[in-house]
Amino acid sequence: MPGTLTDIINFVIQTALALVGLDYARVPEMLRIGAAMLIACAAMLGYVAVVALFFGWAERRVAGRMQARQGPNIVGPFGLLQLIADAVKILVKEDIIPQTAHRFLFRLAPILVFMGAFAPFVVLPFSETLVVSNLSLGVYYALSFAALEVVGVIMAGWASNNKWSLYGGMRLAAQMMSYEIPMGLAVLTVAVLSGHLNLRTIVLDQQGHWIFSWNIFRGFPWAFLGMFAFYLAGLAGSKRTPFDLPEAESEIVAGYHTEYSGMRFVIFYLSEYATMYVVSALTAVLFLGGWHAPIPRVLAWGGEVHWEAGPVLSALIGMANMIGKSFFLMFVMLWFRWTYPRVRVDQIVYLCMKVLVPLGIICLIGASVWALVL
Amino acid sequence: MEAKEIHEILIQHLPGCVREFRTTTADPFWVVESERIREVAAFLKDHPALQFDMLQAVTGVDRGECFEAVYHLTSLRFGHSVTLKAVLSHEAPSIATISDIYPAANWHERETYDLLGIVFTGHPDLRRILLPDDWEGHPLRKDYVAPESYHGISNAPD
Amino acid sequence: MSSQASALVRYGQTVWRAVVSCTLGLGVTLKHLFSRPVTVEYPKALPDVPEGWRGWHAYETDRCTMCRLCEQVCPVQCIRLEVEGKGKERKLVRYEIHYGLCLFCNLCAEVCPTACLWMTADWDLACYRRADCTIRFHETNPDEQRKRLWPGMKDLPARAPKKPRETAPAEKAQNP
Amino acid sequence: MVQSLKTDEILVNMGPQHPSTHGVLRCLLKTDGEWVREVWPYIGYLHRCKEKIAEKVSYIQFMPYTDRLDYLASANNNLGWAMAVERLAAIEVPERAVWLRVLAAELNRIASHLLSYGTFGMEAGAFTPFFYGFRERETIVSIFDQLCGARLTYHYARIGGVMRDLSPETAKAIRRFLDEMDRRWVEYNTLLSDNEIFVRRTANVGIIPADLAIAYGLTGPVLRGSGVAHDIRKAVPYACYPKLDFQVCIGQGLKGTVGDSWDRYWVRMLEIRESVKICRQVLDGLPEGPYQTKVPRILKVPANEAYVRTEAPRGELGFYVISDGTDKPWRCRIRAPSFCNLSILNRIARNCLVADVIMILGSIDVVMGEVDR
Repeated sequence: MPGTLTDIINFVIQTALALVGLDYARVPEMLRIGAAMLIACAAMLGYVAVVALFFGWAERRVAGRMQARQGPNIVGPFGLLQLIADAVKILVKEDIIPQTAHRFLFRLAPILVFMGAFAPFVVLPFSETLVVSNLSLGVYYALSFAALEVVGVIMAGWASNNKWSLYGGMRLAAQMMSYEIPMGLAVLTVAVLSGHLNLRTIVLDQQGHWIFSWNIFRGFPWAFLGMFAFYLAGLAGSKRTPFDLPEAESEIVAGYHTEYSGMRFVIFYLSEYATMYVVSALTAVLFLGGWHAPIPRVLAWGGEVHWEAGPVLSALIGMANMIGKSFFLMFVMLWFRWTYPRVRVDQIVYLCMKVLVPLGIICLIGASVWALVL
Repeated sequence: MEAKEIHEILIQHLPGCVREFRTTTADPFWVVESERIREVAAFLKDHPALQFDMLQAVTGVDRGECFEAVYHLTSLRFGHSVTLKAVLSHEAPSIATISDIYPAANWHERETYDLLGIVFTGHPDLRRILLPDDWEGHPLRKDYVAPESYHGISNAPD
Repeated sequence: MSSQASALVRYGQTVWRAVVSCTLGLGVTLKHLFSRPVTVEYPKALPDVPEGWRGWHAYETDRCTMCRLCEQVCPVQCIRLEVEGKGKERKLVRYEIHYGLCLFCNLCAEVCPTACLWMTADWDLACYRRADCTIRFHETNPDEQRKRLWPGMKDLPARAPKKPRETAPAEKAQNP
Repeated sequence: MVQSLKTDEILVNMGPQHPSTHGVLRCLLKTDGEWVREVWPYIGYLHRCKEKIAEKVSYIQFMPYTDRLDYLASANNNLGWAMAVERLAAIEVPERAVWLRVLAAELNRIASHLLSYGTFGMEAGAFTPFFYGFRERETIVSIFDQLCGARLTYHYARIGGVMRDLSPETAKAIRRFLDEMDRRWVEYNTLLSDNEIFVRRTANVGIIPADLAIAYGLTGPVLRGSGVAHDIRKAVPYACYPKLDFQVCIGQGLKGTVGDSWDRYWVRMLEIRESVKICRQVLDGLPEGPYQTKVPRILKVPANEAYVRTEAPRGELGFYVISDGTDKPWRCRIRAPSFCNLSILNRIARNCLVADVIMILGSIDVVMGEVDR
């Protein structure tokens, strides 16, 4: 049974090569894995771009409707091509680097930020089989790469040589570092419940009866509360309202990307949506049963049907479930953004240290006891 | 309280302060000795029957031969108001500040200085407020002539 | 101890209030998500401009007595009027309004004794060049000049019918 | 190691181009990290010499200029100027015109407060209230369309009356709007006023004690937010306000301390309701009769002087006009409420966070057109 996306790609390459009469097995293994990984990553990159484009559109559309206005609706059906038009526009924009900026770091920062946002996609499972790399420490990997984003943002804030940018960078540093604690605690709640750090295994564990086998109900109420802690912390980590202090446009103009324009700005923009997706997908994987459908037996043979039974169909259904859950959670993020005001810089730390961390600890203890007893 | 009663209190407690009390205009006003404006202001603010606690505006008027500094005071408690005027010379208009008695006067005095060139002695921060620091002249004076250009920007109408 | 307990209660109340108020707020935006937008899709749909809008002027040369009241009353001197000849021979050679300066205050229309100048419901006044802002009413076709100002616009909204204002304010006003 | 780190206060320019300085206001902040130690407002970027213009144009011609003082409350400015000139020239205004002016002023007050609601929400980081506020404001603006033919610079009041009579359709539109406003008002509060995040951002921020507010000459919702029930409409009744029943709303410290940003905000919200009430009463009690009185085309005002106070949405709008017998004022001083209200910024926005400065500025609700004149 092929385990991961790379295996599938390998399989596809092998078949393709066999058709033209080449033996794939004679290619060195490192090269084989490398090629497969590269292709998988390219696919993921494409996916990130599509998600960002789609949500760039959805954000404006949802915002428009929530604010009693239209939103983009001219370019393409329902304005769906608006983002493409915007992308074209932004690609031909002048790329400005301020004269007093640190040119090297200024250029490097968006790349680092995007790396931090993109890296977790490697371990995000879409279905039982569709995952780029099935790391046994998947959660740990995903969380730790978020730290890279902090470095990039501080770099962007400092290298811009703009006081507002510096504020943005510093705010983000404080915010993201403090929110990794409740995030980690919430993840631990799940880890204790399922006993794994491998995202695929965590999802497989949630297989079963309707939604009640999902983690949020399995360790009720601990994982349930843990999910809120995780989601809120993730919201803060992805700099979304009400935690969008680093780019609070009413206070510090645009925060760390005040000075960025053109393509470099797009990279920040992409990474924001990428991070949002990562947080949503992780929430879905950890708490909401990953690729399992909420109604089992009828439609949800997604995860439960074996590879041999219907590999393509099962993968597709699993993927639909997974993407549906993630997109719903992302929609909630948009919903929050267009509803709430922004919290203040001291309140964000208050919320983290005095609300989410205790909550996380309680959840962790509760889940541990729960896991021991049962 | 009626203007007349206020006037009586004023001349009773601060003899020689009021140069003129005019009631023929729509709003009556007092012309006070410009050297004693601080005394009058402090008295009006603190007198228990008057309690003029709010300064609404400090205005400068260019009368041609002289300048006038006009103070509008009101009492939130009693609801009465007064208008004080101080006559200043046209050559070197200057009057003591009341911005320590009424903090509200701070910006008003700066504006009056900015637009009319009345100097408020003792003002903590007497700079231009509306016009740029390097602006020449005081536009609200009647003999003011607008400059042709400012820093190379033409001032001519379209 | 009791102060700590009350602090804890206050903390709990705050968290609860936050959760409740934030949830209620979500309801408001969700309701709007499924309700109709109120905006108009300009330029596909044009705004509904009521009669009596203070837009571009309309001017009837024939009825003008060249009294220059409009020129005098204009706060920004955006109306330029030139008359040649004297007495019965007077002839209007120039009547211009500079819309770059115009305040659209309606004073000129109100003061006009023959009601030959009034403001119409035309609202699209943007133009590219400053020279275009001046409409020369003495020329044969001021409407053409206006249309030049908005080249991208295909169909201008229907111009208000050319008619004198119902009554001049001076006539309408009655002494109490 | 912490001691060896070099720390320094930095000076940051907030403005003149900044998303939340309400126009072209420049604030120089002295910050210590996120803490703001000192704020110096610099004004004058929008200075258009209104007072000088007033001396150059006639009384009638200055009316459209007053539209552009507080451009969010043109009708209130018109009212103030018309009253000042009428007082100087002793012109009797028909009763209907007085009521119509009040109607326009109160509608404009609602519009102005709605905009303030929206921008204040926006400064707190919530975008949606801005659009909701603008949606209702748009209705008012459309009503003004019908009433006087303009959407921003109304120039509705004329010396000796108003420009146009109220048509029955417009009256109906106003009533419809007032009913809708009652419904929306509740929604606004659910969305913003009661939101705990918003409350936390504004309560106990930028507290102005009552005595300080009076000393700095603050007026309007800023003064009333500090718990001082002072409203020119009640204190020095003018126009038809004595005949109307409404309340002076004051800040009570419901969410924090009396005089904090939330109180100022809340006073505005309550005033929207009071203004709705006033508008209804005006529509019900609108007297019949002419809406204009005949005023000479060249209005020569005898030598006189008057200081006329009106309650604009941002506070006491005073016109101190000195006439000299010609058709142009000798001197016109405009006591702009925002100008006075802004002068306290340096005093209250100390030792708070950068985000608080924004909220304080928003709660003072300045309009730069009026500050700079």
